[in-house]
Parts: sequence; structure tokens; C-alpha cells
Amino acid sequence: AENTKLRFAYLLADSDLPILVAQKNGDFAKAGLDVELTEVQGGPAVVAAIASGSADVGYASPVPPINARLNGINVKMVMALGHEVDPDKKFSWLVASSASGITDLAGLKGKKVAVNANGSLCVLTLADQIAKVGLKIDDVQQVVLPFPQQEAALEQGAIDATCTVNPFYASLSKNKAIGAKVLAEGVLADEREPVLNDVIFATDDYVASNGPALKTFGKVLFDTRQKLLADRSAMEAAAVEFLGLTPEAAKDFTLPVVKRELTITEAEVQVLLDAMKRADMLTQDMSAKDMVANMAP
Amino acid sequence: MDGFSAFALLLRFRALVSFLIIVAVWQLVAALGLAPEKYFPGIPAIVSGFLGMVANGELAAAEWRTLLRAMLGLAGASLLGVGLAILSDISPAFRRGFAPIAALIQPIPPAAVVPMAVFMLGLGPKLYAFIIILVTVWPPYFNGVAALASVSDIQIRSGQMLGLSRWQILRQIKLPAAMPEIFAGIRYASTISLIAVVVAEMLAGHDGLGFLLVRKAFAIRIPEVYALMFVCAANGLVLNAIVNAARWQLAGWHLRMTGQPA
Amino acid sequence: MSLSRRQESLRGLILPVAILLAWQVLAWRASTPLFPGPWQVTLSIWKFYPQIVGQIGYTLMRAASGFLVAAALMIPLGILLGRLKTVGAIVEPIMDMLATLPPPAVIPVVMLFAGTGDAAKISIIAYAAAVPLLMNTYEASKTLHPMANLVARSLRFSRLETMLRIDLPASLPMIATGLRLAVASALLVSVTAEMLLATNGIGVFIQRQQENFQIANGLAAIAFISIVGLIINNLVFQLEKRWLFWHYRSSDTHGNG
Amino acid sequence: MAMDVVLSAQGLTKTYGAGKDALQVLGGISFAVNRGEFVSVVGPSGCGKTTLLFAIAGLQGVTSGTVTFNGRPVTAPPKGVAVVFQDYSRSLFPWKNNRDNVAFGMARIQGLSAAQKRDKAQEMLDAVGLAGFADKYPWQLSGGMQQRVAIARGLASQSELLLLDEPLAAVDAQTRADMQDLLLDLAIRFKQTCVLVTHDVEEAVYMADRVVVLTRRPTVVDHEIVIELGKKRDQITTREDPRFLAARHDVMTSIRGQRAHAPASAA
Amino acid sequence: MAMDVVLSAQGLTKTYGAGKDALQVLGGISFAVNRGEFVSVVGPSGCGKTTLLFAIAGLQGVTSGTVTFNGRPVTAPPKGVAVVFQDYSRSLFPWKNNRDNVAFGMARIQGLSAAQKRDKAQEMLDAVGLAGFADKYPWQLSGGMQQRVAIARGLASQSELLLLDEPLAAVDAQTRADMQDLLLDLAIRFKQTCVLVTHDVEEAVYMADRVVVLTRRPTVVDHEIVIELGKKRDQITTREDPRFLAARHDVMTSIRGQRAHAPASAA
Ligand SMILES: Nc1ncnc2c1ncn2[C@@H]1O[C@H](COP(=O)(O)OP(=O)(O)OP(=O)(O)O)[C@@H](O)[C@H]1O
Ligand SMILES: Nc1ncnc2c1ncn2[C@@H]1O[C@H](COP(=O)(O)OP(=O)(O)OP(=O)(O)O)[C@@H](O)[C@H]1O
Ligand SMILES: [Mg+2]
Ligand SMILES: [Mg+2]
Repeated sequence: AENTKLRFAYLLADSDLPILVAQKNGDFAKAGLDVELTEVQGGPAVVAAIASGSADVGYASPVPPINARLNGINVKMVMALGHEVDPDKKFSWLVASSASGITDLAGLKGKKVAVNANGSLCVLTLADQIAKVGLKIDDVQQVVLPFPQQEAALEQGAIDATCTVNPFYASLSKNKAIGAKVLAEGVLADEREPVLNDVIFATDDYVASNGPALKTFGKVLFDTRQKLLADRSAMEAAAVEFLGLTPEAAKDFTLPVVKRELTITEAEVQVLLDAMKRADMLTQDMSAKDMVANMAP
Repeated sequence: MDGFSAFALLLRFRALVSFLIIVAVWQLVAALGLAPEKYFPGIPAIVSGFLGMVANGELAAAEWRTLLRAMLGLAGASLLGVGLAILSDISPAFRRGFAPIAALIQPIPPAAVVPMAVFMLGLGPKLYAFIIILVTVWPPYFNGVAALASVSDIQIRSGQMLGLSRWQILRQIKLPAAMPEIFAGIRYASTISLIAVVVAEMLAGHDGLGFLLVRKAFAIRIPEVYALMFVCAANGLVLNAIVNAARWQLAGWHLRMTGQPA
Repeated sequence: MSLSRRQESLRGLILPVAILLAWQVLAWRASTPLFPGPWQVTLSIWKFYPQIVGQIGYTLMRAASGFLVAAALMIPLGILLGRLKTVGAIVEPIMDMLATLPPPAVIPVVMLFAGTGDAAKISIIAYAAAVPLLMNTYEASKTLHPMANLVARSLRFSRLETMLRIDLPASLPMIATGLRLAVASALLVSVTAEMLLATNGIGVFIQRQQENFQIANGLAAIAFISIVGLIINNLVFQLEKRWLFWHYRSSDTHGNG
Repeated sequence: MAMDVVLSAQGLTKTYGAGKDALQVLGGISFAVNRGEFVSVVGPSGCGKTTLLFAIAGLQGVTSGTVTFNGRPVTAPPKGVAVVFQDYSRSLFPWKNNRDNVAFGMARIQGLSAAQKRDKAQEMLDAVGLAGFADKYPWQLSGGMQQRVAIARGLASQSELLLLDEPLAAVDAQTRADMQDLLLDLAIRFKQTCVLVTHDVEEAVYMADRVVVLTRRPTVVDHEIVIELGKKRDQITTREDPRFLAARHDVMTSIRGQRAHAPASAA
Repeated sequence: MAMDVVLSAQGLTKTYGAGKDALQVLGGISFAVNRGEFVSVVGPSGCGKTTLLFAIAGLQGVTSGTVTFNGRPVTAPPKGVAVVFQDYSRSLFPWKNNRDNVAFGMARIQGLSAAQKRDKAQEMLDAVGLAGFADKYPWQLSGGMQQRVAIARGLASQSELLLLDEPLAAVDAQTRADMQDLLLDLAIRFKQTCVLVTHDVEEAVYMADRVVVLTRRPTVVDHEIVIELGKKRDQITTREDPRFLAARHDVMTSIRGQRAHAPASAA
């Protein structure tokens, strides 16, 4: 029989490594899926690709699909690909350079802090973390700067602190000229429960009519991820091949996996919604009810 | 005349010479350590990054796509730009209507309309065509309008006298007379068509040089990022060579009349 | 006569109105917030104009500074290169190469030397505005009719004088076109640079709106940019009428009066 | 020669500019040209001869008055009229070589293939003494040679009415004489009607069946002198003919006379 | 007048183009001009008069031979030489009004304020009969008027040596006579040396102390005819003077003679 077509839009990040590996190995095809991958730059572009009909399913951090839903673009999150949790499974950092003289979150007041994009997970991170010390997002100077340029900017003193992720965190924390000082770890200040980092989403229509395909997709994804997690050398090789890391950088590579399953819950999303509300990224209370349709295998 | 032949040689290989000049300046800045080596690597590191990308074939594939898109885009945008200029020349009503539209659209940054454009056009070739044309039509259009408006009246009268129709006057007199200036516009268009392609690939692409650039940046492979920038620059030369060839065909008289080196 | 002029300008309105209508119809049919029509954009303008006007000030300041730097440096340079034909011929490819570097790729390099502040942005804007100015000026001055040069030489003008008193005025028509393109380029890159690294300006506003899928608000800001472009363009046109009437004189002599 | 009027101008006036910049050039010019006639027009520099020729050719409107060609009012360049422009260096196309510039004069002639036009153009270039320059471009020629290319282009069109605006100003005496005879010869052969603007009184008389003398600005027709020398002219005998000398004298006096009336103002 | 040589040309040759496109124009021209002398140059169209003038003015190199001006070899336009170009319409700057175009001729004169230059320019325009056109632009003038602006610019520079390339080709007979006298008058007043290229043999003789007749391409000096009429000339008496008529006849025959030698080739 003809394979079911599934067009997948993504931005390149650690979490979607299993998808790329599965595609390369032909695992999707074997499972009866004809997956077409489209890489784009940034979460909003993934949403645009899906809303425009250029893709069926997308991968991004949870903020873009939440924002999309809030603005009338009917997408639902169907699987969770990555989480963070206390104490040590942390995949985002707030870092200051030693030259800036900042030693704690309170020191960020009035300083230049880089975020990779507006309305991104990074903004949420910054807002939620500094809220701990009673600061508002407007108390710092946000500078929009893509991740790759942040290290140089820190070293040159163009920015004082930044919100970063891997592999950039790994690189800049080794950079002696910066003398990176970690101010906070994790997206949210409170991460006693796992906090959602990466999601897969699709339009309501697609979810309604292509449930089985999504489930198959999740199954292949899950299996491949398990294999990678079990085989360190395969993981490193994949990181070099698909993420373009140098072999040395790949040695430090980890998938942000906290929960074994891909299951996504409304509660997880609600935590983020509440945090966004606190950070003034939402104007009103929001319920995660319509935003989630768990399709994990 | 030893000095002369050396000069002629220099002229002949001026493209190569200028490339080497840029490389040399770069290396000088790198060697002086004006910026940390990590972010501003020397030429040897860039070359090895370049060779790496050549070896695994990703560069050739990306380069070919980008160049092809830029060439197609340039050809399309030039034809469209000149076409609009011609329309403006023959129809004052069109000119009045279109001039403000041109002025309105021209400063719109493509990055700002990409989200909307993606929705309308998807992520395929239509999107590229839209972005390239959005930024690239203007130089041929503006140069064309200005040049067509300033063709010598004696020449136009010569055509009128022969009973040529407006269209014939346009084709046989105004266009040839305006050609040198139009080509100045096309030449600038050639540079921005390349930029537009690369930026489009960066914003919403999934292949090509721009995409590769972002990808390398996110993989913190700085020498390769710079190698790609040098490739972009070299593309400028390639495209310009093509434009110049066309120019010799269509406006060679002007180059000879003003005594320019081939 | 004045009636037919009115008719002419009315006819000139047909095209813009048709485009707006087509856009609105498309937007209705698309029925998604990602593709708003002119009506939604108008509403957004109404809602956001104080904010937009405030932000556009920063953008314009930077665009103007970059543009002025470019004009001050590139017009003389273009004329110089056009006059020293051999030097020009050798430098030309360098110009072509530097001109093709995409600003987003150049920003990181500029940042290394100029930081992320206004200096960096203004340099990038100047760089982008420089290209059309340099190219048009250079082309104009190197392709002047040989007679102009002969006259200059017979008057024993020094190179500098010739450039100033003959090459410059004779090239002005093409420089004017270059200016138009450069103005647009400066605005465009000013906004783009803000989108890539900025703390304020209309680019930041647009990006914030877009990344929050408020496309109509983004377009409202774009509409303002466009209008600024239109105003500047008309300004250039007025200056052209004043200073370049000698070049376009033919328009009032040919044809049947 | 039947006295049928090919061209007539009635009360032409033309004012350039407006307001305080206004300059009235033509002050009401009327004259007619018969079929097959060769009319010379002379007048002081800047009096409006080129303006008049443009009006006749339908290239530029007048402020008042009418021009008719073959009985029809002229509002746009009519078919069957060719012009050799005074500003020869600008009227040739720098992007065409000389042969193609001349062939361009035949653009609207039906029933000639491109090759035939080129042959014919070559022939015309031979006739004006530029056989070897067909493949060169106008900007590779001397002033006089350019002017001859312009004449060749005008002649190539074989139009019913040929308007010549100082077509021989830039050639030497000998070439000038040759070109005069060429023009006269072709005009008779192709039954062309010609209007020639010239500053050379001898030439005006030598070429013409009638000389129209214009006044200074605002210009009107001062005088018309019919030259009774028959169609056949010869550089030596005609110029020695007493009727020629008399006519020349007439024209001269008529020009001088104007001068006497208005000595102070600028010419 | 002391016989001191201001300008001398020795064995000038010039070939345009190269290879099969090569065209030898000057075939070895030698002549000299003394201080205060007025020399006319005549020669067939396209023989290289403009080329020769450009070489003298240092505007264009020659293939071989040397030009010296005041004893120094000319490689670039030397101080004290002014040129009135044949292509008058292109040699005026469309962005300057006529007064400023003329004032441009004084650009290199030291010690004159801008206002003085403008006054002087106005004076020159008056002299060439264009008093009322100072504020107009060249493209608002007729051909002959443009040519007079070009002359005014040449005269304004008050250079030691004035080179004139068919400066009166586009003006009517009467204006031409006036301009001739103006040129002669100023040349004497300012002790200028002049070289005049003209196609009008009468003019060549009327103006000159000596007429240089050139052959056709490759051009050499065919003949030099000294005109023994003294410095004082007059439109009526000079032209009737038997020496004038004899000289004119000389020049004519010399031109005709060349023609007899090479009748087949293009002029
Ligand atoms: N730029 C050029 N390239 C090639 N040939 C040229 C160029 N300029 C002039 N010539 C040739 O040189 C010859 C002499 O030209 P020149 O202009 O000196 O003649 P001239 O004696 O001034 O003629 P005229 O009286 O018609 O002005 C001509 O045959 C012309 O074809
Ligand atoms: N475009 C224009 N604008 C203003 N005035 C003009 C324009 N064209 C011509 N004139 C004026 O009209 C008058 C006549 O010009 P025209 O060219 O017809 O003279 P002409 O008789 O041909 O002179 P010439 O013998 O010098 O060629 C001149 O005084 C000139 O200043
Ligand atoms: Mg005239
Ligand atoms: Mg000449």
C-alpha cells in the first residue's frame, strides 16, 4: 500500500536528533510513513509553515504553538520531546560574563541581556528567573541576538548576560575570556516537577483526521530515541552528522530527556501558561484545555 | 614598456587580484589580533573549513542552488523592472499610479513580510521568487525610468520623422539609448539578488548557502561560516561577469565609446 | 487642461485601489490571522500608532545617520574611481564582492568591531546604502561623454576640479537614482538590523508582533515605514525637479505642444 | 511642373517659455511650397528656422497658425517627410554603425528586405563619400563625416518632402559642392520637394527655385526671391550666370536691409 | 612682429585603431606658428584637422612626432591655450546657464573674483550678440547661438594661443562677418596667436596671415600661402583687394589640385 505522507517542519535542535536519524535509516518508511522533512529557522517559522499548509506537523519549543493558539491559529501540541527538572536535568542557562561584574540575578537590573528571539522560551526564562529577586522583565535591557553571536558579544562586552542553551552554553562556559558566571539554570524558577521544553504540534484538522499517522510517527521516534540513548557512540556520531558538532563538542552532547515517554499533558502546558502570565507575556488567564491533544504512542 | 604589460596583466586578472586583496586584508586584521581569533579566524583556518565543506559535498550543492536561484531571480527581476519602466514610459497613467506604489513597497524589509509570504506562498520556489523580486526589481526599474525619460530629444525626433510608432521608438531608440544606465541598475540588482536569496534561505529556507550559513553558525563552526561568506563574495564576481557579458552584447558601443577596458 | 490632469491623476489611483481591493479579497478568503487584509491593518494602525511613531523615530535616526555617512563617502569615491579608470577597473571587483555580502551575515563581523550598539547598526546601514550610491556614481562618472572630459582638460582643470565641477554635475541624474535606491536600502537595512540586534526601533516592534503572530500589527508598522519611504521619495523628486531640470528638459519640448 | 501646393504654412507663431521668460520666436510666418520645388530658407542666427522646420515636420507644436502637408493639417510627423537635423552629432545613434544608421532611414519603407536596406544604405554612404566607413560608428567619424551620414540617412528615406537644416555646415568647400550636386540630382530623380535651411547665401541661391528670406525675431517672411535658373545647375556655369549673381545680390541686400532696420538688438 | 615661434609641430602622425581597423589620419604634419600670427587651416572633411588641433592642445596623443608650445614639448594641455570645439552643442554644460558657461572659460584665471568673472562673461556674451540670453541655458538656444556661446567662452580665457575648430559653421553670413571682425579685433588687442580651422576659403583668407592647406588622409601639409594683407582687415575693402582675390584663388587651386590627384577615394 501507499505510504501515508507526513510533512514535518522543524528547527534544528538537539531534541529532534532522533527524527533525523530515523529518517536517515528509513525507519519511517518501514513503518508506512512517507516523511518529508523541512528545516526552517525559528519557532514562528515552523508555525507559519504549518499554518500555510507547507507542513503538517512541527517541532519547536512550546512558546510558539501557545502564542499561535492565542492568536487564532489552531494548532495543538501532540507530543513532548524534552523536559527539564531539578536538580541537574537543566538545559537552559542564564549566564553573565565576569567583566560585567554581575554575580547574581539581582545584578541583572539595568544590564544588557541577550535573548535569541522575541516571544521565545528565553524571554520566559529570563522573566521567570528574575521574578525570584523581584525584578520585572522591563528592569533589564533585552537585546535580541541569535545564539551563535552571543558568545562573541559576551566576550566583547557588547552584552552583560545572556540566556543560552547547548551547544552554545558548553562553548561559552569553557571560554576563559568570558569567565562565565551561571546566574540561573532552567526555564522556570520552580522546576521541582518536569517542565516542558520541546514539543511536537499539528493543526486541529490534521490531528482530527490523521491520528494514526501521528501515532506511528511517535512510535518510530520513541524507538529511535531509545536506541540512541542506549548507544552513546551512535548518539555522538548522529550529533556530528546532523547537528554539525565537532567530534569533541559531541562528547558533551546529551538529549534533554527527562521522561521516557512522549506523553504530553495539559498540566505541563498550564505551568508554562501560568509562568507566561506572570511574565506579562499573556494578557489574561489561559487554559491549556484546547492546546493539547496527546498523541504519544 | 614593462610597466605597461604588468598593468595590463593586473587588469586582466583584476577579479582574482581583488579577491586576493580582500583575503590579504582579512589576514592582516586577523594577524594583528584586532578581534579574538576564535571569532575572527585567519585565512588558513578558513581555507581548511572551506576544504572540509568541499570534501563532503555540501558546499557544491548549496552553492549551485543559491547561484541558480540568484540568476533566475535576477533575470526575472530585471525583465520585470525594465518592463515596469517601459510601461511607465509609455503610459503616464500607469506611471502616476505605480510610482507611489514603488515608493511604498521599496523600503519594506523582506524579513518583515516573510511570515505573511510563507503563509501565502509556502516554503517553496514561490517564496524565493517573491522575496527576490520584492527587493531586486527596483534598481532596473528606477534606472530604467530615469534613463528612458532622458533620451535625447533629437534622437526621438529622428524616429518620429520616420513615422515610427511609439512602440518602435521605444524599442529602436529609447531602449538602446537607455541601455547603459539600465545596466548600471542591473548590476546593482545582481548584488542584491544574491543577498536576497541568501537572506531568504536564512529566514525560511531549507537548503542553499544561507541555510548552510545559519546551520554552521548554530554548530559554532566559525571558520566555515567565514568560508561561506567568502563564497558569497565570490558569487558577486560570477554574477557580475554574467551581467557584464550581457552588457557587452547589448551596450558594448557605449563601453567602447567611453574607452573602457574590456 | 486642468480637467484632464484631474482625470489623469484619478486614473493614477486605479492601480493602487485595485491592489488594495485584491488584497482584501484574498485576505477574506484566507481567513487566518497570518494573512490580514488592509482593513485589519487599518485597525491595527489606529490602535498602535502612538507606539509605532515613537519607535520609528529611532529607526529613522539610525537610517539617516547611516545614509549620510554613505552619501558623504561614496559619492566622492564613485566619482574618483570613475575618473581614475584603471584604478576603478581594478577596484570594481572588490566592490562587487563586498556588495554581495548579505547584511545578516555581516552583522556578526561588524559586531566584533563595533559592538551591538548604534555604532554597529549605523555602520551596517551605511554599508548597505553605500552600494547603490557607489555603483551609480561610479557608472555615471566613468561613462560620461568624452567631450566633457576634453573641455575640462582644455580648461586645464586639475583632476579634483574636473571631478567637482564637471563629473559631479554631469553624474547627478544617475546619482539621484542611486540616492533613491540608497534611501530605501538604508530604511530597509535599518529595520532589518533592528530585527537582528536591537533594543528599540520599529524593527523590534515588527519582530515582536510577528513572533507573537500579530501580523496585522506588524503590517501596520510596515505601512508607516512605507509612508516614510514615500515621503522621502517625493522629497528626492522635488530636489530632482529643482536641480536636474536641465537633464529632463526634453520632456517639455518634444511631443506636440 | 504643375503648381500644386505640397506644403503650406499659415500665420505660424511660436512663443517659447511663459511669463517673463517668454520669447516670441515666430511672429506669423506664411509661405507655400509646390510639388517638386526646392526652397531655400535664410535668416539670421536664432531667428527660428529650426523652430519653423520642426513645426513643418510636425515635431513641435506652434502657438498659433497651421501647417498643411498635401492638404492635410500637420499635427504629428506625417508620412513622407524626412528631416536632416542641424545637431547632426546628436541625431545619429551611437549604438548603430554608420550603415545601420543610414538603413534606419528606411525603417518605414515597405517591401524592402533587411539585406536590401543594407545594400541601399551602403550605396548612399558611397554617394556621400564614406564608402569605407560603413562599419565604423558615428563617434569614430569627424564632424563633417557625421554630417554626411546624417544626409545619407535623410536621402535613404526617399521621402516626398525633405527638410534639411544646415546639412552642409561642417563640410569643406569641395565636398560641399559635391554634396549640393548630389542633393539636386537626387531631388530631381526622386521628384522630391526640398526645404533647405542654410547660412550660405550662394548655396541658397545655387540650390533653390525660390529663396525665402526671414526677418529677425519675432520672425516673419521678409521677402521671397524666385530664382530663374531652371532645374539644371552647374557649379561653374551657374555660379557665373548673371541671373545667379543678380539673385545673390538680391538676397544679400534683403538680409543687409533687415540689419539696417534693427542694428542695436542682439542677432 | 618678431619671428618668434610660439607653436611648432614636427612630423606628427596619428593612427586611430589597430590591426585591420587601423586608420592612419595624420601622415607627418610639420608647421610652425609665430607669435601674434593668425593661421588658418583648411583641408578636406575627415582629413584630420580636429585631430591635429587636439594634438596641439595636448588633448590627445599622437602616434609619432612632437608639438612644442613656447619651446616646451606638449604632453598635456599647456597653460595659455584655449580651444573652441567643433562639437559646440556637446562642449557646453547643460547644467550651467550661458553666463556661467562662459565664466567657466576663466576658471583658471587668477586674481579675478567670481563677480568679476561673471561681469566679464556678460561682456563677452554682449560681444557675440547674446546680451539677453545670459540667464538662459545652452539648450534653450539655437545652434548658431550655442556656437557663439562657445566662442565667448574661448575668448573669455584670453589665452596666449586660441585654437578654433570651425567656430562659425552654424551662424548666418552677417553674424559670421561680425564675429570674424570681433575675433580679429580681440586677437590684436590681446596679442593672441590664433589657429583657425575652417571650411570657408574666403574666411580662411580673410582672417589669416597664413593659410595652411592640408592634403587628404594620410594628411600632410600640402601648401602654405602667406596672405600679404596686413593686420587691418575690412569686410568690404579687404574682400575686394586684388591680393585677397589672388590668395583666395591660390588656396582654391591648391585644394582643387589635390582633388585632381586623388579623385577616386572618399573625401
Ligand atoms: N575616436 C576615433 N576613432 C576612430 N577614428 C577616428 C576617431 N576620431 C576620428 N577618427 C577618424 O580620423 C579621421 C580624422 O578625423 P578628424 O575629426 O580629425 O577630421 P577633421 O579634419 O576634423 O574633419 P571635419 O572637417 O569633418 O571635422 C576621420 O577619418 C575619422 O574617421
Ligand atoms: N527649448 C527652447 N526653450 C526656449 N527657447 C528656445 C528653445 N529652443 C529654441 N529657443 C529659442 O528660439 C529661438 C529660435 O531658435 P531656432 O533654433 O529655431 O533658431 P534658428 O533660426 O534655427 O537658429 P540657428 O541658425 O542658429 O540654428 C532662439 O532664440 C532660441 O533661443
Ligand atoms: Mg537652427
Ligand atoms: Mg573636425
